[in-house]
Amino acid sequence: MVDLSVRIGSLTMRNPVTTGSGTFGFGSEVADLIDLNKIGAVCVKATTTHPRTGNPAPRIVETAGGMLNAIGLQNGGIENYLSEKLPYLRGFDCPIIVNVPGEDPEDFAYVVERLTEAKGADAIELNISCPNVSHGLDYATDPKATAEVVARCRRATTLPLLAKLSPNVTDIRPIAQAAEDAGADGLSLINTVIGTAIDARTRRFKLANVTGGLSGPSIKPIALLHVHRAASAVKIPIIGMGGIMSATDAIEFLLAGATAVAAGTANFINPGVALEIAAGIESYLRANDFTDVSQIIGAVR
Amino acid sequence: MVDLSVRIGSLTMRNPVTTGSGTFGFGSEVADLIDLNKIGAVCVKATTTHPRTGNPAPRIVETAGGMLNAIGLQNGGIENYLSEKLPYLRGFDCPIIVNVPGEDPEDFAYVVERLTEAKGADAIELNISCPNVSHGLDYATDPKATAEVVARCRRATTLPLLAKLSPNVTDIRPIAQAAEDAGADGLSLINTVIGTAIDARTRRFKLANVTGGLSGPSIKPIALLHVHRAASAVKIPIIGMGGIMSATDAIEFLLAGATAVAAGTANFINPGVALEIAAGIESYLRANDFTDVSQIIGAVR
Amino acid sequence: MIRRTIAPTLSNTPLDAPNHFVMTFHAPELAREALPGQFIAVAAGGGMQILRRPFSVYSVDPEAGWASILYSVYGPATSTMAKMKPGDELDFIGPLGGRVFEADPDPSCHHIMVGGGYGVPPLAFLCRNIRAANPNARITVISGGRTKNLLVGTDGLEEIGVTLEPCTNDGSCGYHGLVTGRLEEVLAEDQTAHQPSYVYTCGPTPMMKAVGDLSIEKGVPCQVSMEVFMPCGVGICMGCAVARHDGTYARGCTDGPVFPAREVKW
Amino acid sequence: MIRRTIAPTLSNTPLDAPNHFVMTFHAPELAREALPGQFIAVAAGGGMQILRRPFSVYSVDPEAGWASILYSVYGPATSTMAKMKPGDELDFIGPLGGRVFEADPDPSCHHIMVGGGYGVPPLAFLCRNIRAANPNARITVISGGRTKNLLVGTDGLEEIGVTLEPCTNDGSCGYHGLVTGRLEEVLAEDQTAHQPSYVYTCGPTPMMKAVGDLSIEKGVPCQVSMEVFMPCGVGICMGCAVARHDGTYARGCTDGPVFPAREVKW
Ligand SMILES: Cc1cc2nc3c(=O)[nH]c(=O)nc-3n(C[C@H](O)[C@H](O)[C@H](O)COP(=O)(O)OP(=O)(O)OC[C@H]3O[C@@H](n4cnc5c(N)ncnc54)[C@H](O)[C@@H]3O)c2cc1C
Ligand SMILES: Cc1cc2nc3c(=O)[nH]c(=O)nc-3n(C[C@H](O)[C@H](O)[C@H](O)COP(=O)(O)OP(=O)(O)OC[C@H]3O[C@@H](n4cnc5c(N)ncnc54)[C@H](O)[C@@H]3O)c2cc1C
Ligand SMILES: Cc1cc2nc3c(=O)[nH]c(=O)nc-3n(C[C@H](O)[C@H](O)[C@H](O)COP(=O)(O)O)c2cc1C
Ligand SMILES: Cc1cc2nc3c(=O)[nH]c(=O)nc-3n(C[C@H](O)[C@H](O)[C@H](O)COP(=O)(O)O)c2cc1C
Ligand code: FES
Ligand code: FES
Repeated sequence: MVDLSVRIGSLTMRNPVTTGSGTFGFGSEVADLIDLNKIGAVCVKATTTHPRTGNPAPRIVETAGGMLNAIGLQNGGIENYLSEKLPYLRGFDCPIIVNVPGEDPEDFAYVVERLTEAKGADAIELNISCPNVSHGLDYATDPKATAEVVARCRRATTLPLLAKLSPNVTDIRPIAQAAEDAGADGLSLINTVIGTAIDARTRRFKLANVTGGLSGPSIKPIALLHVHRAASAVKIPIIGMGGIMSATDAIEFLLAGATAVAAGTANFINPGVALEIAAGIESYLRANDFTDVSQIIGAVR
Repeated sequence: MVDLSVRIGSLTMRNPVTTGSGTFGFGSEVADLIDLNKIGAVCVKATTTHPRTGNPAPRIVETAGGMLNAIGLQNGGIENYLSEKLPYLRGFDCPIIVNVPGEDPEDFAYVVERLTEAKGADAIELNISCPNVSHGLDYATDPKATAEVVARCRRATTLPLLAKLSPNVTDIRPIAQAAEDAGADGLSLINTVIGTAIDARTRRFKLANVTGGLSGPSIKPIALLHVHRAASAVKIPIIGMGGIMSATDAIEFLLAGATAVAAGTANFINPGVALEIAAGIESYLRANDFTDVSQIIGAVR
Repeated sequence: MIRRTIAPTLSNTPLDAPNHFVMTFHAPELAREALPGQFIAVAAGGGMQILRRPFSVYSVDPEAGWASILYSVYGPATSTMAKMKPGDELDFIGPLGGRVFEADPDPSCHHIMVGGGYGVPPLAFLCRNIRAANPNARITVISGGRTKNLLVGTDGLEEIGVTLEPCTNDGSCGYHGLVTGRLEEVLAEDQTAHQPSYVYTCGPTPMMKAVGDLSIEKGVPCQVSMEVFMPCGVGICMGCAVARHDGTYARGCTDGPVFPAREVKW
Repeated sequence: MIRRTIAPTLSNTPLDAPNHFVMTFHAPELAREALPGQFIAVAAGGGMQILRRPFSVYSVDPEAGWASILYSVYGPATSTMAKMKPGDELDFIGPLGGRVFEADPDPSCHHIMVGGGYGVPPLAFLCRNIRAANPNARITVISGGRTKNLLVGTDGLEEIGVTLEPCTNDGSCGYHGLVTGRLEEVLAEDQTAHQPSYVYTCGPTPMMKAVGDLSIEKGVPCQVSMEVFMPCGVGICMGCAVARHDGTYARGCTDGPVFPAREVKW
């Protein structure tokens, strides 16, 4: 028997695989294609105080081994989430992580409080690193601002609190530490890498928003290093993500120091990928005579 | 007739295509495969005060749509360059850009002075952004340190001076401005993106150096944005690079605001690529009724 | 139900139109469940491209258990598909699409399909369904192309009593001009004859906009099948934004791909 | 002269050894200029892999203008190559390699080749060159594999008077054991007979290290063809570092691939 379960604060996941926020909708969309009762956790699309329309189209372009997105946090808002999305998801035996962006610490805290009182989440991921809305990035590029948001939300909830960090920084370690010191129970990283694409034929930017966030296999080397560095700087667990397409990729993140992993862009190609990854991790552990996934976490030499 | 020539300070290039330092050796290695008399400029491998042995192997791994390298500036030193490499290259009608890393401003300045007095370069690129040697990155992650190195080297030479910047920063603009203010005639960007790779089977890092620099098509969206941002922040010309494999890629960099471009990793696949890119830019200009490459520089909307 | 299927292909036949193919594959569930306007998301790899690509369901045979798509070769995915041989596996997710072509239930309605290029296949599927439901329904397909041999997707429709109205830019076949030119005439005839009409369109975006605008102008209801880049096809990426007049964005994949023309802000 | 060539392939023949192929292609300059130990860098794409892959020149026919490589299928490049049909184009750069196998000029020398797997082809090339230069040269090929049908690359050598000494881990053919076991015996025989010997080796790195160490121990000169990852093959990337005892790194591609065993710090 192999023990695949991991803990992020007081959240227990039956296996270390969750989904990247914004890449799995609210689960309902893909319930035909994956058994939500078996997934480690579902991390849902960013949910804000008020509904947001998102950015104009085109919002996504494909790049070599990846894609750029500039969705702009389109979502129905917290009340819509609680009334329309949550009841369906609660029909499944899977923990729910809700991704929460915000305009300022109070805005973050408002959604965190609503989620807490409405029992709308089993863990909350503070999205302080979205590159696609103005000021979205500011928090996770500055240790002080990161600490401010995390500390404010820490006062607003007893739910496990994750800070989602940005790779678009000179050094992720001080930011990871600031989040830990301010009371985060874990970190999620990486969010997308900021980039752009230009159409030589039309001489225009390919995204209406000009810039977007790069995700997919092309960013895996960047993500692995950020995870490894953050893991060396903090004691709290990390959900690693960035280009994970297969169990082998996921194992690399666990070895780098992540306690759990998220499949993001991979869901677009294969919405069942989270369970395939979990099964692949299990086979790997078995084949290498490990009994507990914790034995490979941070085990790279 | 289409005018392909561009200027970087007092350096005139017959076409806007050069090579990424460290990806074209000293030209001699590939002279069978490309006519060095036709290239915009040859940018040679990093050259240091003393010979350097470089990092242990493995130094390179392939990644999705790119590669990580941790060469560690292996080179024979400035005197070896001047006596062994320069005479051969001077046999061709092509400007030479020499890439100069350094341990501290005096170390940079020493090589810059030697190059100047020995007429060993037509332009100098200060490599303040190599991710593969200790402290290599520090300069280009800090505007003050960048300014210090550039200012010191400015006093050491009248040759066109380029500062090669790092993408591993929160915001490239203040660093670009610091280089400009300190007297740089141009900027080269981007150097490689820092990352790592792990072998799930052996549970070891794939590079002996643990971290390496990511290059190739996978980083093009990141590079394009840095070039665009830097171009918006400074008036000096930029040599754009990062994932350029084709003329179309190169045109995207010109549109983003680069005055010239460099092919890096692409040389490993096709050492003749610089001339193919130059020819492709010419066809593009012709097909779109432009008469001068300057008409498309920064022309993206 | 949406399924991921690895389907053996049965045939992959080049059409007279250069670089156009019809691929049939064994997919009994899809053949049973797919509706006109629905599509499948195909993983056909090719270089450094990672995302699936949407293709409309062209025809189905629920009894024999096969379905088909008609595609034209542009980039990596369709180039890979063009090389596939019978027996090779097609990896697809489907049927996809939350809102499909809905035939006007009025038995006296004149169903007018306006299609261009690879937009014709889902309309052909719709024609066959309308005919199956109503042997007397009046159906016209106005299909456009630059020249005669670029008209695709209408095979077998005449045989089931569909009126074909080809339009070519160069006059090499049928009406000489754009589909909207011929559509305007047909709508005028219907109006004169007090014949209720309904327009369904799928094709290049500028064509659909023109068809939608014309229909709105003439007061004829119109459904358009939006062609936007669809990174996931299943509603989870929000990348397929279709702008609505109320300032919000719909998902092209699950809120569409078919929209009332009035709803779309082009 | 190094050239980039788009060569039409002439044949791509599977060997008895599973997943091993010999590919011949039309390349008159390569056939004329290539030396044993030299290689070509092949661009065979496949997924998200961008770099070329090195393959040793196996045999050449300067008159007929063709050359060949022998390869085993592991990853994307070799998988793509395995699918190629005669007439398909092979994109390669070559001939590459700055230091090649140099046959000991002593006519009385016993040339001992020690190879494993796809390391045998360049040694076979060397055998043929030595024989062409000296009809009386004594040549032995000790080649290893796990089992009989994994021994590749020695076709036609017996016919030109090369002594073949196959070694298998399972004893299914020839010597039962590792190549070094048999090499030790052969070197001992030569020593007893006062016969000068020279070892040339190419194969898996642990094998080459063992062969190199044994040769050094026995005082027999040995050339090893290093297998390191070669991102460019032409000397411009410094990625193919081979550690030397003096603490410096040589380039595997242009300072090698063949090195005196004494020079290499394994
Ligand atoms: C709902 C839906 C249904 C679709 N159904 C079909 C279908 O049934 N059959 C079909 O063939 N396609 C269909 N498409 C279009 C198809 O999905 C795309 O063309 C797809 O991108 C092709 O993938 P590729 O990798 O071959 O080309 P890509 O690399 O994706 O290149 C396609 C590119 O070509 C551009 N392009 C489009 N038309 C032309 C043109 N005429 N000439 C040059 N470039 C062009 C596109 O903007 C796109 O950027 C459908 C699209 C949608 C959204
Ligand atoms: C100078 C030189 C000459 C060479 N000549 C030849 C030749 O003549 N014929 C030939 O077949 N190859 C040869 N090689 C090796 C060949 O270049 C590599 O195996 C190449 O990487 C294959 O490319 P790929 O994309 O198919 O596999 P890749 O994706 O590159 O995968 C190859 C991987 O498999 C690993 N590997 C190596 N051996 C095994 C094994 N037995 N089982 C599983 N994995 C393994 C390698 O470490 C490498 O990481 C040569 C290498 C060098 C340096
Ligand atoms: C289309 C898209 C939408 C995303 N939306 C969000 C979001 O709403 N909140 C968030 O924190 N991250 C969002 N992300 C980032 C992912 O959760 C993940 O951090 C990133 O994509 C890297 O993982 P990947 O390479 O596996 O996709 C989004 C990513 C994509 C591709
Ligand atoms: C193997 C290798 C060695 C490099 N060596 C240097 C170097 O010595 N000095 C330097 O400034 N940049 C060096 N670079 C960075 C390139 O010049 C270039 O900035 C980078 O690779 C991005 O361009 P590309 O994606 O086209 O390769 C090196 C890159 C590679 C891949
Ligand atoms: S294509 Fe992803 S939501 Fe529509
Ligand atoms: S392979 Fe690039 S220098 Fe040897």
